[in-house]
Amino acid sequence: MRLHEYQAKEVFAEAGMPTPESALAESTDEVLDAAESIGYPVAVKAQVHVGGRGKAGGIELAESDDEAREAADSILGMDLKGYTVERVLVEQAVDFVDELYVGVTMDRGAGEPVAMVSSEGGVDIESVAEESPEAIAREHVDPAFGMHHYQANRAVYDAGVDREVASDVASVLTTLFDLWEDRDASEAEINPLMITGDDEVVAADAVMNIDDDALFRQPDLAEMEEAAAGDDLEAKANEYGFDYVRLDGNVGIIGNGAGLVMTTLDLVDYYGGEPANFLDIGGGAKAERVANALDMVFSDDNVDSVVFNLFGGITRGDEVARGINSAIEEFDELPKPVVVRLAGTNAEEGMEILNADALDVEQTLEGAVQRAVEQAGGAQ
Amino acid sequence: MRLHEYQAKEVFAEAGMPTPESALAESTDEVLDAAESIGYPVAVKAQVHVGGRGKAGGIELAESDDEAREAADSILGMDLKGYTVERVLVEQAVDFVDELYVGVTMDRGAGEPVAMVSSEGGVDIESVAEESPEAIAREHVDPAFGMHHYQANRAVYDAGVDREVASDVASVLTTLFDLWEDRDASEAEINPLMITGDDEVVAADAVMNIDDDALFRQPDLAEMEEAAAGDDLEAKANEYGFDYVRLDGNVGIIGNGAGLVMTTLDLVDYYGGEPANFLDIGGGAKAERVANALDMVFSDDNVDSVVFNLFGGITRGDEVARGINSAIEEFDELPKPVVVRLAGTNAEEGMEILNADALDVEQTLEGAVQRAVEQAGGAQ
Amino acid sequence: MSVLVDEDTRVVVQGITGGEGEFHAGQMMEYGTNVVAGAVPGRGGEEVHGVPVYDTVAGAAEAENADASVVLVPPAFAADAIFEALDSPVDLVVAITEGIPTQDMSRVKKRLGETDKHLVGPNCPGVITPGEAKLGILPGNIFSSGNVGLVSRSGTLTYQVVDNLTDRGLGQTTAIGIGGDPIIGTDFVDALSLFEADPATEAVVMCGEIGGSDEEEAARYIDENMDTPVAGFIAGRTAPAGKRMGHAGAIVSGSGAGTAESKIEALGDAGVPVGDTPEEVADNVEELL
Amino acid sequence: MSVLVDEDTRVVVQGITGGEGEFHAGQMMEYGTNVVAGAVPGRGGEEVHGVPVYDTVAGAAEAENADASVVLVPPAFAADAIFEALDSPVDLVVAITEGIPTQDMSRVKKRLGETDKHLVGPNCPGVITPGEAKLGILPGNIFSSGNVGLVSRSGTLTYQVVDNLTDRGLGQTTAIGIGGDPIIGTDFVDALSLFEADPATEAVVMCGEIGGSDEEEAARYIDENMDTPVAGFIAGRTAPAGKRMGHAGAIVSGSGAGTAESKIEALGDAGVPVGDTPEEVADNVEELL
Repeated sequence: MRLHEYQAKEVFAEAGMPTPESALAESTDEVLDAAESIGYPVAVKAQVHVGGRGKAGGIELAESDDEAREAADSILGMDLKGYTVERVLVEQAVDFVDELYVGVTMDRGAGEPVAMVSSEGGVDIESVAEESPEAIAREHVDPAFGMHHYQANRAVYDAGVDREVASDVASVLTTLFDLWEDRDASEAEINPLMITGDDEVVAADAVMNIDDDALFRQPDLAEMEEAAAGDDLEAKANEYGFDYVRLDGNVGIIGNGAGLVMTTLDLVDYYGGEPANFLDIGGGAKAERVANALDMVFSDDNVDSVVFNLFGGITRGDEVARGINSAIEEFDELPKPVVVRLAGTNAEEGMEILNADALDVEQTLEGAVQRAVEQAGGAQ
Repeated sequence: MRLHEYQAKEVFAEAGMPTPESALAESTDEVLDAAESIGYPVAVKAQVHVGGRGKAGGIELAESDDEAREAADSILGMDLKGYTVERVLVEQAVDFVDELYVGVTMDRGAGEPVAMVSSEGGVDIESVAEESPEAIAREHVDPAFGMHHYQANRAVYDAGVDREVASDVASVLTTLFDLWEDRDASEAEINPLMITGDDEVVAADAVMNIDDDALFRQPDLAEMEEAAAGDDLEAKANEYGFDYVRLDGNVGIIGNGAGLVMTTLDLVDYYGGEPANFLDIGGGAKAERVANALDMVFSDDNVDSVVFNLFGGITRGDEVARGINSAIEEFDELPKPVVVRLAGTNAEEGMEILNADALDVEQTLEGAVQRAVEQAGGAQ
Repeated sequence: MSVLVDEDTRVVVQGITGGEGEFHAGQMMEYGTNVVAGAVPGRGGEEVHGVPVYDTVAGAAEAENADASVVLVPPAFAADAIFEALDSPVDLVVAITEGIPTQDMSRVKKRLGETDKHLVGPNCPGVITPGEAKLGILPGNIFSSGNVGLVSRSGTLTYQVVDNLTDRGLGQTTAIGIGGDPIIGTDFVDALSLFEADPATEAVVMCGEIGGSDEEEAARYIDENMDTPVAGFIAGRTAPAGKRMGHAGAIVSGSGAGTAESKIEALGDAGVPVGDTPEEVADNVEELL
Repeated sequence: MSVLVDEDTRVVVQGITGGEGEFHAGQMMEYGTNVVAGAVPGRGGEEVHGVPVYDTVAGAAEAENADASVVLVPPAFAADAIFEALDSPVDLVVAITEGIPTQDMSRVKKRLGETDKHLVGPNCPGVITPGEAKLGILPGNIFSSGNVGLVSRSGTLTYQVVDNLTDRGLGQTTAIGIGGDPIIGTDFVDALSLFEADPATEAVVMCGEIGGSDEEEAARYIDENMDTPVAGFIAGRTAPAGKRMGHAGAIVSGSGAGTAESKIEALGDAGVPVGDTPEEVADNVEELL
């Protein structure tokens, strides 16, 4: 779960991180009020989960009421890479002389967190990592000990941060690491961390991604997610408890188990079709879950056909088949053609009892995918 | 630094540990007020750093105003193993069906903390440890990870704690460990942890010893120490910054370095004398520190002679001698005979310039100790 | 022959009194697995499916001489359960639980490195040696005994591939589901080295997926250290960057690390044929044998 | 020959810009120690006594090819400084600082166990190989080169015993002050095993004191593993229970553990003569040689 900038900054500020004065606004009037109370110049920043907001016109600087009104009018309601901007953060504009990058993430390969500092802040850190990896100082952190103070210092000195602000930047990194750990983040970063003319250090942006699996112990952050629900279909998937990812194609895909669903997507592509989504309904195959999954995929206007690929493991194939039959009974008529393939335990028994009037039943995974691609208009 | 029971219970209660309702009282009236507000029966408990308070008459149960007055009158002002009782804790008397022991301490040998639970609470745990060590369940804790939840559970089940209260006792142990860690304790224990008839768990006593070397980061606990300053001479040593321990003998001992001072004590004993104290003045030998040390030892009425044993290391012996000379100039006449022996760097030069009119100067450690024992009245 | 588990493995089921725990303990026993005890704090002294429950894993393992545990406890308590198992006499811990916070697993991984034990999972279907024992939730009936080792990050994909193998009479020595999380105990290299050392395993199927660089490291390991031939499969060729595909670990990073292409190429370079479909994987195994 | 340090040891002084650090760095250099750098965060680029200061220990050790560090920083920062040294190329860390919180040292000890490095101290005078190098605050002039190894928990008591030895012409291979804290890096057994392996050390003096059970373990080690003869001394025979005698570690517990009697008896049983006075220790060494 990714926090919005304004949410991450709230979390940062609570932890004592130096952040610019700011206020959230949902209308032009609110923007003007906020700007007045903060004092010009201010930055007006779109709060949407989109990278490169600045380049896309989602961030504007305002030095007066007129400019603030103009910025508010242009940003609020704008479409930013498919997301409608409903809120902006109005923030004190920081007068900086230098921009740094500080971040903490989980290094999967090492199985432990890594804290990073770079004196090349304010630009895309992934390009820096590719083009001049030596410009990023890294400290791997032992997860049992947490980050030692010397590690924060060492990262800062190794990154060549100016001596005058080194100790403040080390403090920021320590606070960021502690936040990362306390808040179960998968990623936390400040880019840029601005250095002002009088050697103040200010977190001008704030990124925090929270481990979804840890939200149960971060109730206040979990609440932020509800407040920020995005796409309709994704919200629905969340409600149903499905792992769901929307894609651009027209073959809807339902299956059980992440690897098998991914494989089904890959096969749709392999046979010339275009997958419309990833939808994992998980274990078992209760009629209600099957119906919910069908409902989701049918709600996607792009979908022209559906392939339903289930591997019965502990659950027997005949039980799965009965679940599917009773789920499709809830529809008078299926709005889109559905191809079903059952495998695993008692798969043959299951396929025999499937409601072949309402469904296309196929014997093999490859056959089912090919049939669904055909139903969706054939290979592209 | 050892906290008083009432102080430890404050710290416990802040951490959410179940403690009985209680109030501190310094007079009989305060005891009666406290008892009334808590409700009878109450326990009236002397707040002094003495083991076995109960047996020595420092704890009494009161079921009425009369009994409370009687308890207050007998305990307040009493002498408990050399300490005058100035405060009592008036505490709700807990009606218990079982008494457990829980504790956390540092296992020096292992270099890591150990958490302990025993179903044999309410008695001297060190006798339990000697007589039936298997009655104490121990969990060594990795200091990098802290105590895992399973360890608290395992200790509780291994100790044979009743199933009904096991999970609450595990919580108490977890809280105690966290306190031990957060508060830089060297030792934290609850003995007894009382189990009431309706399976409530209550910390009826509370022991916390804080690592003196960590008091700098426990400012609130450090303040408690000042409030509870004990013996006059020990308070003075604290003020002067000396490591000082008062003993029963009549040969005062001043030296530099713990091992060498201990050895001087041992030699006093070896040559038939009785050491009056341990006093380590630490590194260097500035005149002021020497004068303070002499002042301390002279203030002890038991002292009949003093041996001053200094090993000049980096500091040269002649400098040390000058420090001693200028310190004794502050006294018109030394109130008790002082034997000095200097060793180490430039020791001979130093001994030559020592003020031999005011002091006994000896060439060897053994000689100096023997002379001081003689001055104090000879071997006993 | 087999790796990790066989008919002599003595198993403690952690969480045996829970719904999942009880059901799968029964399934394991039905398959012939030597389940000797359960471990659930506060439930010591009870019995489930006729085996005794203990309050602690150490207590269970000591009393019943167990050497493996299966973790079937909810995600909030699962890391602690793994720590407990690692601090008991068992040598193998199979963690089935899905949804353990990644930071918890980071700490578990550190502790694991301080021991000589094996952890399989979490978020995995378990380990099975067909005809001897299964530790986990795999459907035993689709497996058959033979000379192919299998290691996979995914559950149902494993079943699919096994189904294809079994259809052609290609039985398995042992199948290891290593799990779909970003931080896991046994990784591909660990599992491959076990198969390489097992004389009964004459070919290995390795099913990877997008995310991380375990497959790339496996490719290097295969190239440098393995004589046993390996057939590969990689799921997630069509996954967009930045989206988690069901498994917490199945994600191509925003910067493009962890793609299927990279893994397929690395395996190809190591001489591992990578099938485009599960059928093709079975074809490749037939050729390698 | 010697143990731990010699004329080739290349030393970083942590805290070299502080009062103590600067003074003792100078003293070490005057003694002939090869001090090659200092390390103080924020002071990189400066010079002290003509050697360069770096911001980090790793930076100093890499640039100057150092293999040892001496920690002379205040107690609140000392554990972190030791962690830093253990995470740098140096192999030996000598921590002089007194007053490090015990819980900090517990964590340091855990980390130390994860490395192959030596930590001497904290709360110790350091290590000296007479005529070659001293790492710490020992007064170099009282030592003399010879064939007696010395290991001690106490500073000035060490000097006293060395004085007695040197007086009789009994020089030292290396003297190690292991420190008076409850949790230390190198303990008696570690130091004794170094001396046992050193062909130049023909006898060892071991000065223990009350508190803990290190001396008892050393006695067991001597009995079972040492050919080199050992002479002992134990300070604190007259210390009352429950009182800390200067050193944080010098305390007989309320229950009577850690007494001088117990240690003297254990050493005696291991064939180690324990002197009643420092003079007697020197007598015993003369006899053992």
